[in-house]
Amino acid sequence: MTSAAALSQTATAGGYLLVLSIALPALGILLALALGGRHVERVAGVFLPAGLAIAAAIVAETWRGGTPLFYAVGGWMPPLGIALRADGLSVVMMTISALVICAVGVFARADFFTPSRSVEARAPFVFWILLLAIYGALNIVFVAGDLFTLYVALELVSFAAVPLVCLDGRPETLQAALRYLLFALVGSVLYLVGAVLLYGAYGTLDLVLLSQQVHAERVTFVAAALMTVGLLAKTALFPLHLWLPPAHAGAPAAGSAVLSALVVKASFFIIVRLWFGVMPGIPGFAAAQLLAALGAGAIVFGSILALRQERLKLLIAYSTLAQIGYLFLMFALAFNAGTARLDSGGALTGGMLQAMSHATAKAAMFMSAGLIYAALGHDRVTGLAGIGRALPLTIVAFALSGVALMGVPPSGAYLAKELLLQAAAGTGQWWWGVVIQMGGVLTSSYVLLVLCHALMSPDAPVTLHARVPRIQEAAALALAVCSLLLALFPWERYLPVPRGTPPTPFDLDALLKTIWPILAGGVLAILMGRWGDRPATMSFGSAVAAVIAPARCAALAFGGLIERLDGVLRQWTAAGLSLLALVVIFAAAMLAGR
Amino acid sequence: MDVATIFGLCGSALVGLGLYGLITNPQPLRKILSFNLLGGGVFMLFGVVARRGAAAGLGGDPVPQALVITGIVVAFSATAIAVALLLRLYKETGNISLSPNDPEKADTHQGKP
Amino acid sequence: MTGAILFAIAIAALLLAVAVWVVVARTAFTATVGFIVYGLLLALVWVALSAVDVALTEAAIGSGVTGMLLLGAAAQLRATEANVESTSLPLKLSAGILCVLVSGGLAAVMLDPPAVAPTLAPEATAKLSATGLGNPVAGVLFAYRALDTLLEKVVVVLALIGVWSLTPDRAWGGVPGLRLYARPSGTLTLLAQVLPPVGIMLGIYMFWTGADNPGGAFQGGALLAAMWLLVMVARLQPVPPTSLGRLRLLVTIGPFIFLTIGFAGFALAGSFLAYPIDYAKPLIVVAETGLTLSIGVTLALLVAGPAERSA
Amino acid sequence: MTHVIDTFTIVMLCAGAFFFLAGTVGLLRFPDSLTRLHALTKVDNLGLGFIVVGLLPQVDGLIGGLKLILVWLLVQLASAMAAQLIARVARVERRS
Amino acid sequence: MIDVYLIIGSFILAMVALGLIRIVRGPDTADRMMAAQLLGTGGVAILLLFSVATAAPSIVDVALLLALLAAFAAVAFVKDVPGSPSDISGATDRS
Repeated sequence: MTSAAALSQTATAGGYLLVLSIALPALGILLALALGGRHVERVAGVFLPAGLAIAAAIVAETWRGGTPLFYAVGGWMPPLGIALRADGLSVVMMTISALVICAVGVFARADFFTPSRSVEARAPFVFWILLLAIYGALNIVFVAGDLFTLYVALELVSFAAVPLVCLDGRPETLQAALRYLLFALVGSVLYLVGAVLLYGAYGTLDLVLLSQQVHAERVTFVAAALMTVGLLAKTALFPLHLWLPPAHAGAPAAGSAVLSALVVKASFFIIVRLWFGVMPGIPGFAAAQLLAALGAGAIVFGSILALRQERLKLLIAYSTLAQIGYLFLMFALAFNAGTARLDSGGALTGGMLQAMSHATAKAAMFMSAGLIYAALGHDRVTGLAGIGRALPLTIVAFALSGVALMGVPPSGAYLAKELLLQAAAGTGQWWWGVVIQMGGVLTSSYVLLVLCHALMSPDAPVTLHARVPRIQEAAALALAVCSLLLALFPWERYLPVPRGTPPTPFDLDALLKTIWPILAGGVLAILMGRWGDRPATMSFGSAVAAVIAPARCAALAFGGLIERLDGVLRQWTAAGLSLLALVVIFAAAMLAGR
Repeated sequence: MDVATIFGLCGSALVGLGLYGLITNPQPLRKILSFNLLGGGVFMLFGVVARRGAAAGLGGDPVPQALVITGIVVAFSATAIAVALLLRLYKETGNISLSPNDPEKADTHQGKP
Repeated sequence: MTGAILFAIAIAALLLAVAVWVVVARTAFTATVGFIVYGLLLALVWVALSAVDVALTEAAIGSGVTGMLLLGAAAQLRATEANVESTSLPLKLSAGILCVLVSGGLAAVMLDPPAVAPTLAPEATAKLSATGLGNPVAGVLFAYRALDTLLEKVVVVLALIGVWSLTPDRAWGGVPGLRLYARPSGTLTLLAQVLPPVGIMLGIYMFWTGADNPGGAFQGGALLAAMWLLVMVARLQPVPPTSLGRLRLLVTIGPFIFLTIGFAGFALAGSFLAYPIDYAKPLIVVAETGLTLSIGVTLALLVAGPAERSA
Repeated sequence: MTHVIDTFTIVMLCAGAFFFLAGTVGLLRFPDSLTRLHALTKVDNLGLGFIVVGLLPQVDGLIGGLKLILVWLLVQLASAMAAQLIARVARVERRS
Repeated sequence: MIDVYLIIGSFILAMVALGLIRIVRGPDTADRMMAAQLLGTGGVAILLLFSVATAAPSIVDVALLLALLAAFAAVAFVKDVPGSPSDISGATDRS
């Protein structure tokens, strides 16, 4: 975050780039709507790459200057005016989102084009405008320095994301979209209440000014609890995930990619801003532990449910649920018991790296799943046999993104895991270390499950319903590779990386650390995964089968229990009650921490 | 007890009432109505903060007042999308329940890529 | 000031009673009527809180246009009300307790304001001269926090895209399914002929006076939207197809002008969305003119809904 | 002088308030829709009318006064037509 | 004097509140519309009183808007009235 010194001038060099990153997508939306027809794709084709160029320029600018960018819009300084700021967190998130959006744009060109020269078609018209809108809204989330501007940006994200969910207009997706919209609205209203309480207490909405003024008193706790839980509802952290699986699984592939990779990160990013930037001293130990505990719950729940899904897209959606949980572990790990504040240190970097590697890998996964669906006409996990041979590039993209998520070096998830484990050891919170390792095992299990099915030889030759365009496979592959190589980027320029890390990703120690979760994941996949009419034990001898069968029975019973619990939690009323209960508990936890 | 405090309490109560309606009422349209009740309550809290900031010859702090104007427009936009979704859902299915009978069995994957 | 306290208590009590009724009313249609009443009462609350700009917005958008939107929806969904299972009592009870806790927390905070309430009113007034405006709320909306206003316009446009995205594919670009009078009676036709000129004049007045007095583009635009809807509903003007180029131009022109002025600020005043000091007011008025038009058209189209039949 | 004017205002406002009372009682107590409508229109004409007349001497300038009268006229116009619409609905409802 | 305006305003508000019982009780749609009408007129009266009480002429604009919207609401209401009488289309007219 910017220091007070930077507040004395209305803009730093390059500050105008922040304005462009917001204003150009807005201009794109207006032009696309006004011109209509085929021009919509052309406008997107110009403005999305332009966005990538701006992101690159911002990276270059901050690399050179080494200081955050700052811009007071209209020359009005906060608290009266609105400031845009780009620190390391903003820059890396902007860049990743620009990359993902552009890859999705390339991927979607084959699916969303206006066929006729004269007649406008609904899906492409809507899709490209929504993509531009999500892109612009995310940029606002990353650079806005004002609580209310962030609120407007959050609503922009939601209004763009919801129609994407039901773009094909089938009833289930309409229902999923409606649930998503209503729950997201509750979330943003809670956030707004928190914002007005803070303004009433401190007379400013500016993040930096607030960070200098907030102190531990009742109004701050209530505001923090409301805002946090409101944003959690939009992030779909367990147990507030009722809307996510059907919404993310029902959207068209390109839409799912954006929704899972980026949209949930918007509200997550604001939570990070609030907890680390604005009020690091407010939440306290108990609330941080609680947040991480919800994350741990999400990891267990999401992963096991992912293993139990019949359909690939739902499997990936539940995996998103689990990966979101991973992002919240850092809040406990960053807590410094000595100062009773959250430190912006290695744990924060670990969490952000996890967010970025998930963004790239998950987008690639959904794209691959979309291609598989298009080719096969279905996406049943147990019906994937033979697809590995039929669509080798697609499966490679899926496998690489899966491997990246598992935390194999040099993926971003690997570095993230290392940093988080380091923070767990450093703060003596071994239990989160256990959760992190368990998360790795669970991730491996569902990725392996899918890969096993995809690489099996089919009973009958696979017939493909549609040809899969190379360019789409390439887009997915590019993102997967990007996720896999994320650890190699010199992050210390932008994020706080503690000294001594990262360890070289290629030594024997790293290899061992990588191998065992994968093996354990494999066992878990055998025990709990769906195998259709080909039991996983088939290839083993009967002696092994005799051991596995009862274990699988027990594991399946446990899985069934989780599934039933999920069914209850995803009822609207249950989710609403959880939401309110969390508000109360968070407020109580923060108050009790005094 | 001053005017601002009275409306502060009223706004707080409206927030609770709106949340209650949103959570317990099974009909989506009633949820949308409750959301608007809730929004009214939240905006009222803005108004209270503005009123307490009366200074410089103004009856209230203009910043929160301006934020409410923006907020009302945003809330209307949200309502419009929600209503359109609801009506489309009704036209497609003749049913507007928000609880899927069995979401796992439902065909939640896409029809076209 | 006992009168003011009395009035505040009366209206707060009435407002709460109406809100309870909206939550518990038997049919969605009556609940919607209750909601419109709620909106009108809120407008009175805003006046009591000395926020006349907000009162205008609440009356026009919060009650008027939203009311028409929800009434239409309630009428169409009437058939669905019978077969909805209601929430079980224990769940209702726990929801009630949790809501009371949340309300109680908020009330506790509201009862305990800071000794000196922080405010930006002095700063907003002191710098108002640089904008050429006389209404500090307009100053916040179009100068200090112009970025929010610009983004909010994008939100409205995006909401329209969202609503349009729910068009059935065969009807894309067609005519919205706004519910009209089948055979408007003479009274209705007369009303739809007499009221709009008055309303449009009031709308223009509101946007014009908004620079220095309460009012502005939002309120004026919402009034224009209401009048246009009235004329369409009474069949004096056809509902335009959503593919109409002029219509889309009207929707985008306001935000576009605003954005252009924003970019011009780079060159003319050294900052995005800054106004050169001598031309601040004319530029803001130009932007507001466009925005009033665009808001009016967009709000009405949001009420009209997605296209249902081809043009 | 201001004393006289204030007294006039108070009397007029009380008269207006009385018609609001009467209208409400009518709305609640009268037996059928059309008579209730009749009671209501009295509020629109007379209740608001007395209040506007009472307030006229208290506003500054011609414009302010004209605006008050404009408001009253607008309410007259709108309520007359709304009453027509309501009567139509009432007739239809009685028939059905 | 200010208190006089506000007390009379509160009285009118109370009358409107009583009238609103008609909306709850009905029985007919016409009754509900009448109560809404009462609210519109009462609201205008209260606003005018407030305008004079607080010496804020701009509140008269709110009253103007309210008067206009009351008529608008009546039109919207009749359009969607339950029971669809003969001169009112029940759904989108497709002719």
